This record gives sequence, structure tokens and C-alpha cells, in this order.
Amino acid sequence: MTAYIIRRLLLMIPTLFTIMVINFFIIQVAPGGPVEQVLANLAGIGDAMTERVTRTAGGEIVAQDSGGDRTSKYRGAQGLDPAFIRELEQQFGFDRPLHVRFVLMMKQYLVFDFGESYYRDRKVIDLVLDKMPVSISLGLWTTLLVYLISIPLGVAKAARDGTRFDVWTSVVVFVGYAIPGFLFAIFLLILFASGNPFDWFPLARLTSENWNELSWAGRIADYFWHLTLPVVAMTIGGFAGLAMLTKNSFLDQINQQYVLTARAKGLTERRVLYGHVFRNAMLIVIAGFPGAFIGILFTGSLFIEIIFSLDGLGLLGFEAALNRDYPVMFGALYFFSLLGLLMNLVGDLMYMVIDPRIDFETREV
Amino acid sequence: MQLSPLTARRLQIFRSNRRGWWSMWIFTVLFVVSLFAEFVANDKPLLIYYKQSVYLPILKAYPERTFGGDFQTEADYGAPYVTGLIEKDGWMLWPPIRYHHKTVAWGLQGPAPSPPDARNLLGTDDQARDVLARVIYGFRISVLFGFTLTILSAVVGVSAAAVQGYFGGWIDLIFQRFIEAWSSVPLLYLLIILSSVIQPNFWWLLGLLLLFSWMGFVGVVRAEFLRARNLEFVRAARALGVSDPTIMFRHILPNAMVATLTFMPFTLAGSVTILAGLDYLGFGLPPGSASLGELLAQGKANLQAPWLGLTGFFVIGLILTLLIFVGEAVRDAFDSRKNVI
Amino acid sequence: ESYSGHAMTMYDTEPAKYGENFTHFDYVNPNAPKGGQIRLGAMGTFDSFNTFIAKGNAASTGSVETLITSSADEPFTVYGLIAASFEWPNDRSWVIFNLRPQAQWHDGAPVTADDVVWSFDTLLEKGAPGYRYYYSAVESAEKLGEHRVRFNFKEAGNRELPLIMGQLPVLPKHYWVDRDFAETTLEPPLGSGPYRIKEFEAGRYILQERVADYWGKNLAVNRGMNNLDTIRTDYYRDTTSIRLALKAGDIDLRSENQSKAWAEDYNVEAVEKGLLKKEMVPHQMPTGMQGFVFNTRRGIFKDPQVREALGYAFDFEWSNRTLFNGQYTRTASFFSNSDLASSGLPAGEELELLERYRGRVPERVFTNEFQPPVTDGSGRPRENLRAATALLEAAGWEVRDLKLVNVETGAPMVFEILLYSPAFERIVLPFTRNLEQLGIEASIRLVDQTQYINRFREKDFDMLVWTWGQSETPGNEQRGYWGTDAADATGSRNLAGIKDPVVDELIELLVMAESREQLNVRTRALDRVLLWGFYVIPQWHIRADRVLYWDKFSRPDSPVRTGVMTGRWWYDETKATALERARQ
Amino acid sequence: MLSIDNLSVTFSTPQGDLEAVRHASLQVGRGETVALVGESGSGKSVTALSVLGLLPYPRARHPSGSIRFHDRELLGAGDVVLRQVRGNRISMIFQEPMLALNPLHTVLKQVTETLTLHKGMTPKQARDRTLELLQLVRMQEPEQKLLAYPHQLSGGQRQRVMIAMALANEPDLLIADEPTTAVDVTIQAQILSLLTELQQQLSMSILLITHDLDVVRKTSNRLYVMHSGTIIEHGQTEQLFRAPAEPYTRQLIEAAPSGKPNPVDPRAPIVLRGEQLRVWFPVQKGVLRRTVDQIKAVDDVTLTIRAGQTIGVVGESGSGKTTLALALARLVSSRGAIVFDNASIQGLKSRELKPLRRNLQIVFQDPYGSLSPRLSVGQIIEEGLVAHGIGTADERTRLLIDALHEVGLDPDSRHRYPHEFSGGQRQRIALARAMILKPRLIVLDEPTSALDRTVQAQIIDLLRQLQRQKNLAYLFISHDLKVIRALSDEIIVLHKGRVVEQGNAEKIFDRPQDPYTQALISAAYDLKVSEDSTVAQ
Ligand SMILES: Nc1ncnc2c1ncn2[C@@H]1O[C@H](COP(=O)(O)OP(=O)(O)OP(=O)(O)O)[C@@H](O)[C@H]1O
Ligand SMILES: Nc1ncnc2c1ncn2[C@@H]1O[C@H](COP(=O)(O)OP(=O)(O)OP(=O)(O)O)[C@@H](O)[C@H]1O
Ligand SMILES: [Mg+2]
Ligand SMILES: [Mg+2]
Repeated sequence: MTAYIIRRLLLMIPTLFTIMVINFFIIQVAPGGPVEQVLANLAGIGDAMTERVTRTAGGEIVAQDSGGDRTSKYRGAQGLDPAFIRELEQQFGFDRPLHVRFVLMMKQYLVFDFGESYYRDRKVIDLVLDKMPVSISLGLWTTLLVYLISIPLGVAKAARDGTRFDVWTSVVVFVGYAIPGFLFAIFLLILFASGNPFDWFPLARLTSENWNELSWAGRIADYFWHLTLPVVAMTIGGFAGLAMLTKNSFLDQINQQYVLTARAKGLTERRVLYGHVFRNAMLIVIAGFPGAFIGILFTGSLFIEIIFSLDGLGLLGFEAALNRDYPVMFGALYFFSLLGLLMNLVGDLMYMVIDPRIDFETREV
Repeated sequence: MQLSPLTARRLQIFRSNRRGWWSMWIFTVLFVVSLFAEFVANDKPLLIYYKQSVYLPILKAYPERTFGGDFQTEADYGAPYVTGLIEKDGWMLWPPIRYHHKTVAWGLQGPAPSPPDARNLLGTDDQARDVLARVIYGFRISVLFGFTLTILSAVVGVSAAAVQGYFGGWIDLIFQRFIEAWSSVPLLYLLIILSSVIQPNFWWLLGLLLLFSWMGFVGVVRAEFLRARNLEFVRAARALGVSDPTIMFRHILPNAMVATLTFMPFTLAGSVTILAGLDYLGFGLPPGSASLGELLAQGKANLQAPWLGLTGFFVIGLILTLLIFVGEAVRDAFDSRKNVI
Repeated sequence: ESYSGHAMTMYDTEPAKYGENFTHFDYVNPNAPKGGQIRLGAMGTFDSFNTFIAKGNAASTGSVETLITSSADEPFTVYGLIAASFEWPNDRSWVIFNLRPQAQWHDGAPVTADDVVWSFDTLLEKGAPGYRYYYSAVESAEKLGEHRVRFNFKEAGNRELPLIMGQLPVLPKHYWVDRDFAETTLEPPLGSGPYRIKEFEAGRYILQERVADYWGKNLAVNRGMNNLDTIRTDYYRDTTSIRLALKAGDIDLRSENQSKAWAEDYNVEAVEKGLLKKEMVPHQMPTGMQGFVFNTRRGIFKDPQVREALGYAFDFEWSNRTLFNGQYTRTASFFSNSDLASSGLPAGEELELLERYRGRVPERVFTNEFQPPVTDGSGRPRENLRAATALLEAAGWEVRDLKLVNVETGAPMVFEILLYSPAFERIVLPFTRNLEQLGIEASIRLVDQTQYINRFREKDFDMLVWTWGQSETPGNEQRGYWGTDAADATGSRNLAGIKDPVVDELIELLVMAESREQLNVRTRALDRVLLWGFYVIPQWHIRADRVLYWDKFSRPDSPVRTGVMTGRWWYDETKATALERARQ
Repeated sequence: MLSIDNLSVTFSTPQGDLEAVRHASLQVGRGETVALVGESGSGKSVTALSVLGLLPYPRARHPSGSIRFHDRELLGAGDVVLRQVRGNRISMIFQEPMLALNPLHTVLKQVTETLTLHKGMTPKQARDRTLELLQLVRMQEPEQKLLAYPHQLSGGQRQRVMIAMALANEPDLLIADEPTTAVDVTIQAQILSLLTELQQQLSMSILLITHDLDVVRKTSNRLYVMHSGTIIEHGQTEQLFRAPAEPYTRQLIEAAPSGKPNPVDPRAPIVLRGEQLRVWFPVQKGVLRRTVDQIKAVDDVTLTIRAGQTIGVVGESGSGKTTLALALARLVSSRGAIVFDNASIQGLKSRELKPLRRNLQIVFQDPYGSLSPRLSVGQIIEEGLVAHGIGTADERTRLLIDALHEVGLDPDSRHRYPHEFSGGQRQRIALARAMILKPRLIVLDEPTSALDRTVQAQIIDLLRQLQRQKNLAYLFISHDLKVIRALSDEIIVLHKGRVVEQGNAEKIFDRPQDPYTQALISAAYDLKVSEDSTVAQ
């Protein structure tokens, strides 16, 4: 086993390298780069992409590239001369050939130096660390909530397969799934945070203005008070898949002979389900946990972050991708790929912990 | 055709799950209707009888001149002017909904989006197009897209997972690494590259998404194969000399299908959402196409017009619920311990 | 001959409205009470306070001052802020600013000529690239004394340049010497203005407070201005959230830019009861020209008749009624909402000027008033489409097999409308439906912004939507907009590819105008020639700011040219308590 | 104490209702051992399962009857009532121990669960008690086995875990459904004496379901005979044995494995040869699965099978018989040479092995586990034919029907799933699956352990007949020495993975050389072996 783990760890190096190569070249091939992004910003259409996501800014009056501010007579309108563009290219390092840039980047990454964002004077590492609290908060509580609710629900549904309870819970979770998360988030905001009768929750952000003055208990309460709506909005769609998976896995196991044995021991139905069936049925559910967590952590929450004005990794990654902030993109990619690879390994080891019959060797017989 | 008793038994179990059975019928009916969307919702009449001749505008485009109008381009049958011309000398048979998904409801009284009324049963969207017509066409394109994508990716994903889980060893090790690398390919950028070369259409998007969506199945199915390959009946099958593919797909797969069957409806609903997401970013179907995703996006952009978001939500919810109920019935049918009660 | 004085206008023939000893601008309440707070919502995020460099998302604050300030009830007349007075020659080849000795930074140090020179040099060297173009006509900044500084210009006759120099942000040299100006920073930089940052959290909010011992609080230009004690700006990521925050009372004021939202989204009790004020505040700033731009480099759009014909397919009245809730006005000039816009038939000096070009400009310049095609707004503009068909036929196009094709080549008329914002889809799609009725196949191409920029710079498009903004004093930028040279330059704003010697000549005349009257005449003439060239299908504009605010602020009744202008607002205690009570 | 009256059990199946038990009545008194015997598939297990309410309701139902335990009605009783009874006052040993253990729980966990649940023991106490129980059921190296998972145990070991679990709580009533099918005679003897001992100590009652009439005769007070769902006769054991009233009972009692093995041509070609076979299983610890020890399941075994020959493999439970069989069939990896039909098959890829498989078949010790749960029985049996492309669809169906007939199953039942059969029926399905291919060699791992004597005799005749006709070779593993004797002409005696004696069957049966063999054989003919005379080491 140790051999296997070592093999896996060693294989991470070429894998990570491949990931970086693939991404580097695809992204470089894509038309438009940071230079164009700067030009777009100067032309006043820099956030067009974010607008695509939020779908709300869209006024019918197009930004004017000369004098958005009326009193200033800014004259950037003459067009930007080639010298300036060359200068920009130099600034972003695009004067060097592709392979040189790649080698340079990889060299730095080997020592975990991710460089600085193109557009902000922040280390990529700092940017990522900055966004961690939001992402972890959302990711952790959402995952926890989803798992803690879906699994017992799925078990209960399996135990009562075909009953009224099964049907109505199904309908409830499907409705939850079908509600588009962003619409639901807005709906929550309108209902619970915008001066309507039930103005119970804050509209945005993770902490109150007076956070620093609060006691510890107050801070914890404040934190969860702010988290309620975003987490609810994020979880609502998560129950269906997991509950159904749990239910079906349980149904698959519930008729096995060993369940009879367990019953014959006089165990309560609960203990039969949780003590015996659970581990057998949960292989795929639990094994999927690390992946699900990573997913929620890094990508799942983009809309929620936008709507609740939270600054998380989802938004960071997305904006970097749109603004062609390559250092942030590649840094994040590297970091998360590495994390992902480790999580995959953990997931595979989990299989073996859950089911001792599992191994990863070839079946030569 | 003679059904084998086992198939008959499965069919019977499937049927005995009333919910699943009815869901399947409802879904089929909806789908078939949407396949003939042009005959259900269109801004062209099904049939025109004009000056003793019969015209079929849905099948053939006629210039306005044909009916005595002044344009040589295709007649706009909804225009009062054209309607007047034709009805003077004949009559028209309209589809139940007089809008195509592209039709602009020019005659709208108030501003768009307008709420549901007698003309536009589900109201109009923010481009003054009939929501019901768009739902019908959107349902078609979304479901077709979803089905194709789901089935193809399930086939690819399950096969890949089966091979990895079943053989294990280096095959598993290398294939897994390949997947890890492959899944990191930035789809957004591929889309940007693609859309800089061509205008992405249905097939392009399908192909591109298929390159990645199959991986969703691999994780769980592989786990189930890793487990199931150790079971006694697999050994027994091997002892019989059954070939590896047969063992994988005939013996293990039915026992490793829980996850696949569970996820299928979600993947399908998910691909509707993916399409929506792409539409969102402007990398989806060409502007103006009917898709449920676009409807949701409009719902978000027009909170004051709840019928947009609600319709989108309702349709997607309906698809999902129907499919999951069907999926449950299928699961039951393949569950050897289920019986007709 | 040189001038000096407390104020400066574009044309020396034009007197400043306020005399040397004026006590306050007419449009403020000189006795406005100080106090209270306003909470604003901003879109996006910030991670820097250095607004002068290209890097970072900088939050701009009120702590950086300029040499001058302009009055809101005159077209570009400036009065001293840090500068007490100005000197300039007749040909405007240089300008001298005499600084106020009492001007000081928040740390108590005086604002000096060194600071000004340093600011200029640093902005050129390390500032955002725009500054280099902005100040490209400036030769040098020169310190003449502790409080006296002079800018030398490369060219004479550019009347606007001295005024532009007055807008130079003045930065504290002594503060920046041991800091890197090219880096973003989250340390609130030292300023001299009426407000300073009291508290902030990156990306979340900024709280500014009024500086109690602000050096300029008694200046005439500042009387009745900057009345609020604190300004809190909260950052949101989503417009919907901002709108909700406004309705929830989390923020006090918002300018709405979307007609749909303006018309439909604020039908809440607070608005009905008048607690949340919803006002259209008119302004008088030129709105420029927003329109569908033809790329005349493309074969199909070479013929003005074709371009004119396509204009008939755009049904503005229907769009305005159905899509914009009737809030917009059709644009009929490149300089609309100002005296620069042409109207009626040319007469007087304008006619004289145009007569010189008779024969080289369309005859209709003299005989017709330019008006974009009008419809009854019911949709399906048959009459207009008929007119378009006639024009197209005259231009050598005909319908074959339901498609519009060129009579000679048989090539169909097919083109693409390039967009980067999905918000415009709803406007353009109905337009293409009308084009379809003409047999034209127009499609929409939505691309991301970097690609858009590429294609825009390379002029690789058939048609796109663009706005040429205009100031009240048009100048050299017009060369870049419509000039022949710009037509072939990469990245220029001559998107339509206009190459018309008459236009070039008119631009040169406009740039060299000696007085406001002359400027107006020449601009109008240019306007007409451009309009009758059918380079764009004009779209629309709005002549008011759409604002919503909670009813706890007051402002003087008199309207100003610039619209809302929150600087002259004050916090009204009585209204605030009433509001508080009403909201309970 | 337990009284079953007029019990009927009906299963609803797609083919219609199936009456598994009809109007059965049965009493078990305090401290009494009652045996329930009968034909395979006659409803014994179903009756037993009804007592604890463990049938797959609602597919199974009881059109009539009542089951009273200590005057409490159990049939249709609520979960709460049943739970108090289950595992505490009534314990059950299931017929198929292979699948009856939770595959993901260690032996320790499975056994202690009952102890902590009903006796409220602390984990420490429970562990000690478990160890004690394992020793009682004669588990070798019980300490080591505590942390083993079921798949790491041999068939007999699993069965003993099952017994330990059932005895853990010293129940009032023990329902033992074929409790000793998978253990060798010596251990069987010990377990039976253990049961008797406990019975006396605790005045426990036993409902013993078995097909082994010797066991019945030696242990039970009273006897019920079941035949196709009804109890046809009952009475005192001795009395019934002496004077059975029903012809079926007589048939049952008189049936015994008989006949002689087919004569073998000593020059017949060698079908399979194993040389110095060795299978060692690593003992692993911890998450990282460090190997801390090796279990030598098969150690240097050499054997030769000729065409038409039957080699019997005997040995105590856990001695490596199954492992040897699997190794020969290339189903576990082994070291040493395996030569089949003069070609080495060790190290061949599964694709290369495929054509050989047709001629080398195996019947697994655990028939239930070896049947694909989602295939119908017909599909399962037919599969080999399909895999080797034998016959058209129609021919295959004919062969299938014949094969079912031969093993005494109703061909109409081929559309049912494996779980709808009785233990003995499943065993015959597994047998049919191997035989339908008419291979040259069949490895039979306890193929008749779950069959009653009549069916057993029938199967043995069938095997012998096939052997004669087709010159088949068998490797026959069984604990039932009578069966071995009736079939095999050569015997291998395994002990702890090693061969202790090997040679002509007659000779070994008559004059066993090794003390281990001697003990084994004497136990087979006298169930009440005293403990000290067991396996001498
Ligand atoms: N779940 C089920 N569904 C349908 N039929 C069943 C089911 N379980 C058992 N049967 C049928 O009930 C009958 C009695 O089965 P049971 O298991 O009681 O037999 P048994 O007497 O224990 O036989 P054996 O000695 O072979 O174990 C058999 O014919 C079997 O096919
Ligand atoms: N997968 C495994 N991992 C570890 N140990 C195993 C494994 N399989 C079998 N063993 C051990 O190998 C030994 C031999 O087992 P095997 O199944 O061959 O015995 P057997 O002779 O068939 O016994 P029985 O008569 O009880 O079936 C046993 O001690 C068992 O615990
Ligand atoms: Mg049985
Ligand atoms: Mg065995």
C-alpha cells in the first residue's frame, strides 16, 4: 500500500506538469490577452463579462469612452499608439516567446512562487488566502448541511420506499433542485433582507459593520446570521442528488442477507440501517465527498458570491479568467490542481478504509 | 415480438410503479409535441386557402406578392395587412399558438416583458416574444441536447470507469491521471477559441461539452467496479470463461448502476443548466435561439416579471421530476428483489 | 498680449459668469447646514486607493484636489481651487497658476509648486497610460516660485489646454518620496480635499469623513458644497443587490441606468408614499451619438443609399414604447442636447460655410432637415420598409428567391452585428426581424470583450453599436472620430471609416474656432454633413439623470447643467426624523 | 415453548403465487431438541424465518397460522415485540453463512454487537466473551481471526462465526438452519456436543434443521418431516427412525450415498497437474495495510488428476481446500506449476485462459454468492454456453431445460432470480451451471452439503454417470466422507495447507496412516468423539 501511495504521489508531478502545459497553451492560443483587456478597460467596456454573468447592469446607454465623467474632458479617444501597446506587452512579458515564458513560469512554480497579479499589486498567494475565509465558510457549511440532511433523508426514504413520505420528500427536494440557485438567492434577499415584512437577515457580506466591537459569542452569532441566506441558497439545490443517491444505494443493500442477520440480532431498524447498511451503501457517497467539497469550494458559489457581495475564490477565479490575469489563473490552477490531486488520493484511500476488500491492483487472475 | 419472461417481468414491475409509468407517458407526450413545435407554435398558418389554391406556409415560403402584397420577401402572416389580403379571398388555419419562438409580438400594448394575458398565455419576454412558444421550442432543444449529452456521456463515462475499476493496476493509475489532467482543461477558453473561429451551434456545443461531461460518471462508477470486482459471482463468471467485457457489463454493471441511474436525470437537468450557463456567458446557442437557460437568465434580469423565472423554474422542475420518477421505475424494474405486489 | 484673472473660459471673448469677488455659486445654498451621513452603493470592488495608475481596482475619494474647479452653470468656465489666479497668453501656448498660500495637506504641510511639478512629472512617468496622451501636448511643467507654476505647451492655439491643465490632480510630493507611486496601495494616501478616509475594509466599504479644519472650507467655490459629515460607500457585486439595498434603506441614493428597472423595479410602497424619492433630474450635457455604426469599408455598406435604407428598418418608436418604457429620445444629431447640435435648415453663417461645399456634400444638406425615419410605434413599419425597398432597388439590389441580392453580382446581403454585451440583444433582435422583411440576413455575434477590442481595433466588423461622447467644447478628438487619417489607423475611433475631404476641412475649422459662436456654427455644419452621410443609424439618448434617494436630503431648487450634483446636497434633519417616523 | 400452528407461507411471484409452506404445525418444548428434516426446497428455512418475521414481506404473506413463543403471538407482531425476541431469546443460525455476515464488519464487531446490545457488556467484556465463544466453536487462532473480515475466512470458519454469534446470548431457543454443513466432521462433532452441553446447562431449546440424519438421530428428541411445504409426519426420533409411517420418510432414512467409484484407467491422460502449489495470504494491518504476517492457506501441494478420475479432498475446516481448488482453476494467484492438458496455464492472461475454461469448471462452495443477483437462473446457467458460443438459442434452451431436470429442478423456475430459491436449490443451480458445459474437469467444492440424502444420492449418481459417459475428471471437496468414499478413487488429506496423506481412497479409508486422517475418519463414523481424540498435532 505504501508503494501505491508513493507511486501516486510521484505521479502527481507529471500530472501537474501536464495540466499546466495544457492550460498554458490553450489559454495562450485563445484570442485576446491582458493587453486587450487593458485596452478594453480604457475603452470603458472592461467589465462587460461580469455583466454577462450578473445580467443586470445592462443599461441601454453604451459607455462612452470619452468623458464618462462629465466635468473632465478626458481625451483618451485619440486611439492608442503601437508604442504603447508594445510597452504593455513588455510589461506583461509578452515580448518573450511562448516557450520561454512557460519555462520561466514552471521554474517559479516549482518553488511555489506564483508571482503577482497583472492588474493588482498583490501576490497571487495573498489573493487566494484573502478569499479563503469566504470560500471555506460557504463550502464547509454548505457541504456539511447538504450531507447532514441528505443522507438521513435518503436513508429514511429508502426505509420507507414508495410511501407517501417518500413521494412528498422527493417532490420537495426536486423543487429545491429545480429552482435556479441565483433566482432563489435573489428571492431570499427580497423576502428576508430588503425591508419587506420579514427583514430578518443582512443583505450582503460575511460580518457586520461593528464586528470588531462584538464579543466572541456575538461574533459567532453575527457570522452565522450573515451566512444563513447564502448557505441556504447554496444548499437548496444540493439535496436532491445526494438524497436520491443515498436512497438508491440503500435500496440496493437493504435486501441483502446480512441485513437479515442484523435484524435477527434484534437490532432496532435505525441500527440496522446505520450500523450495517450504511457502510455498505455509502461507499460511493462518502468517496465522493472530497470531490464535492472541492467543487463547492472553488466553483460552486460564483453566483452566490456575486449576489451576496461576498469575495470568494469562485469570483476570484472567474474574474481572473475573464480579465486574463494569467498569474492569478495559473497560480490558482496550480494550487487547486495540486489540492485536487491530493483529494483524489485521499478519496481513493477512503475507498479502502470503507471497504477492505478494495484494492487497486491488477487482477491477473 | 415475444418478450422473454424476464423482460416481461421487468416491464410489469415498471408499469406497476404508477408514478414512473405516468411520468414516462407525460414526458413522452410533451417531447413528441415539442418535436412538432413548428406545427404547434408558429407565426405562419398551417394552411392557407387563397383564391381557390391551397398553400402550406410552414413547408414552403411564399413571397407576400403571392397574396397581392407589395414585398417580394416572405409574407409576414401575422401582419394585419397580410391577414386582410388573404382573408378577403380565402381563409387561414392557424396553429394553436400563433407565435414562433423568434416572433416579435409587435402589437404588444404595454412594455415588454408583458404579463400573461389571453394572447400570450405565459406573457412575453423582454424582447416581446411569446414565452409559451419559446418554452415549447426551448423544451425541445434543451431536452434533445440534454438527452444526447447525457446518454453519450453516460456511455463513455461508464465504459471508461468500468475499464479502470475492473482492471485496476496501471490501467487505472494512468487513466485516472489522464482524467485529472483532462478535467483541468479550461472549457471557457476552448469556447472563446471556438467562438473566435465560428459561431457555436448546437452540435459544436454538444461535441465540446461531451469531451468533458463524461468524466462526471467516472468517479462513482469506478468505485462501484472496484468493489464489485471482488465479489464471488464475478469470480464465478470468470471461472465460466466469460469474457471481460461481458463480466463488466452483464454482471457488474447491473450491480453498479445505482449511481448511474440516480445521476442520469440530474445530468440531464444539469445539461439544461450548462446550456443555460453558456447562454449566459454568450458562448451558448446563437443569439435568439430558444433555450430554457435563456429564459432563466431573463428571469434574473427581469425580477419585476416573475412569470419569466417561474416558467423557467417550472419547466425545468417538471422535466427533472418526471425523469426522476421514470428513473425510479427503471431502477425498480432492474431490482431483482422487487416484485409486482 | 496676455491675460490674467481669477477665472478662465474657453474663449477670451466670453466673460466668466462670476466676478472676482463672488461669494458663492448661484446654484448652492450658501447656508446649507453641515452634518449627517449619506450611504452610497458602488458596483464591484476595490483593492487600492491609487487611482492614478493602471493597476488595481482603485476607489476614488474626495481627498485629491485639482488646481481649478468648474462651475456647473456655465459651459467650461473654471475658477481657482488650489490656484488663486491664472495667467495665459493670447495664443494659449502656456499657462501660469498662482497657488493659494493657505492651501495645505491634511498633515498640515503647504501645497507648493513643487507638488504640482512633481505631480505632472510623476503622472507622465508612472501614471496610467492615459495621462501620457492627455498631456501629450504639454512640453513641460516649470516651477516659477514657491507658489507659482507654469506649463509650457508644444503647440499654440489649443484653447482648451490651459483649462485641462487646471484639472491636474495635485499630489503631495513629500508624502510620495518614500513610497512607490507605481504600486497599488491600501494605505489611504495623503490628500488636501474636503474629505478623508476614516475607515475602510478592502473590497467592502469606505467611510469618508469631512475634514473639520479643511483649508478651503471658506473659499467661494466651496461655499454650500460638501455639506455631509460622512460618506459611506458600500461595494456590491450585483446590481440587483444594490437595488435591493436601496429599497431596504441600506443605501440612500442610486442613479439608475436601465429604463426597465426604472419603470418597473421601484413600484414599492416607499416610493408611492414619497419616502423614497424617484426623480428625473434633467441635465444639459451633450449626449453624443449612440448608434448602429456601418463599417463603410465593407462592400455592402459603401453606398449611402443602402445605409439610408437600412435606417428605415430600425423602428425606434416601437423599441422606445415596448423596450424602454418610453424613456428615451431619438438622437438626431452627433452633438445632441447642446447648442452644438444642428436643427432646422442651415441659415446665416452656417449656410455660408456650407455653401462653400455645395456639390461636394449631399444636396439634402441644404434642402431638408435631417430627421431619422419615424413610425407610429405599432411595430411592422410597412411604409418605412417600402421606402427602404425603393432605396435598395435604386442602389442596385433586388429580391430574388425571397432574399435581397445584388443585381450585378447576385451576392445576398448578409451581415453581422458585433456585440459584447448581452443587454443589447433585446434591442438588436427585433431590428434584425425588420431587416429580414427586406430580405436581408443580419445576425448577431456576441463575443467577449478582449475579442471585441481586437476586432474593434482592426475594424473587423460589419456593424456595431458605439457611442461617441461629446463635450461642450469639441476639439481635436473630432479628427480621431471622423478624420480621413484616422480611418486607416489601428485602434482609432473612426469606426465608420469616413474619408470625406469636406469632413476633414470642417474638423480643422472647428478645432481652430476663435469663439463659441464660431465653434457652434462650425460644429453644426459638421453635424449636418455627417448626418447626411448616413454613417450610423442614430439610436437614442436621455436628457436626465434617473435618481432615487431616501427623503432625508435637501438641495437648492435651481437646476444645474450637470444634473444631480450631490456635492450641493445637505442632510435635512427634519426630513430625516419624519422619514424615520414614517418608516417605523 | 414455541408453538407453530397451521402456518402457511405464500410468495407472490410474477408467475403467480407460490405456496412454500402449507398448514404446518410444530412444537418445541423447553430444553428439547427438535429436528426438522425434509427434501430440499420443502419449506424448512421459510418456516424457520417466519418465526422471527424475517421473510421478505410484503412479498411473502401468511394466509393462515399462528406462531406463539412463551404464549406471545409472533406472527404479525410489531417491530418492538420482535426486537425483544430476536437475538435475545431466539437466535438463529442461517443456512448460508457466507452471505449472512456483514462483509464490512470484522468478526469481533459482528459478535460483540449482540453482546453489547442485549447483555449490556462493556466493549472489553464483550471482546473477552467473543474470544471465548470462538474458542468454543473451535476456531483456529481465534485471536487473529477476531479482526478478520468475512471474506478472509473459509466457509467453515464463517459458519462458526455465525454459530458463535447465535450462542452469544444464551438464547431460550436456537433455530439452527443447517449449522454444520461447512465444517468437517470432527468440528461438527464438537459443535454438536457443545450445543448439547449448553442445552443442558441453560435448558435451551433447539430447532434443528438439517439433512444429515446421523446428526438428527444422535441429537434430537423429536423429529418433523417436511415434504413440499407440509409436515407429513412427526414423532419421537428413535421411533420414527425405526418405524416411519410415510413412504417419503422411509426413503429419506434409507437413502445413503452408495456405490463405488468408477474404475480408472491408470494410463488415462493427465488432465490437470498441480506442482508445489502455494497460496499465501498476507495479514495486513492499519490504513496503510502493512503486511505483518502470512497465512499459508496452501503450501507445497502437488497433485495429478487423470481423465475419468475423481480425487477427493478432505481436511478440517480452514485447511485450504477451497483455496487449493481456486488456485487450480486459476482464480486466486498462486505460485507453482499448473498444467492443464499438457499446457502450463500458470501466468496465462484471462483472454488466453478463456478457451480452456470450457473444459475446466468449478462449483463454488458458496453457491448463493456465486450467482449473479440480477440475472435469472436461466441466464446464469446458460451463460457458459453463450460465452463459448455453443449451440443456437433454441439448442441452448433445450440444454438448459435438460440440465435443470438432471439436478431435480423445475425447468419453469428458470426465469426466477437466485434469491427466490432454497439453499439446496441454489446449490443445484451452481452444479447445473458447471455441468451444462460438459467440461473435462470439474472442481466441486462441497457440492452436496445443502442437499438432503435423496437428492444427494441422485446427484452423486448423476455425477458418476456423467463421468462414465464422458470420461470426466472431478476434484471433489467435501466434509462428508461417505460421499467422498462413494465417488473418489484417490484422496488427498489437507491439514493447514499441507498434504498429510495422499493416495488410493480405499486404502486410506481402511488404513489411515496419519493420525490426523485417523481422527478425521473415526469422527465421520462416530459423532460423539471425545474432545481429546480430535486432531492430534
Ligand atoms: N423469496 C422467495 N421468493 C419466492 N420463492 C421462494 C423464496 N424463498 C424461498 N422460496 C421457495 O420456497 C420454497 C421453500 O424454500 P426453503 O428455503 O424453505 O427450502 P428448504 O426446505 O430450506 O430447502 P433447502 O434444504 O434446500 O434449504 C422453495 O421452493 C423456494 O423456491
Ligand atoms: N482472502 C483471504 N485473505 C486471508 N486469508 C484467507 C483468505 N481466504 C482464505 N483465507 C484463509 O486461508 C485458510 C484456508 O481457507 P480455505 O477457504 O481454503 O479453507 P477450506 O479448507 O476451504 O475450509 P472450509 O472447509 O471451512 O471451507 C483459512 O484459514 C482462511 O482464513
Ligand atoms: Mg433451507
Ligand atoms: Mg472451503
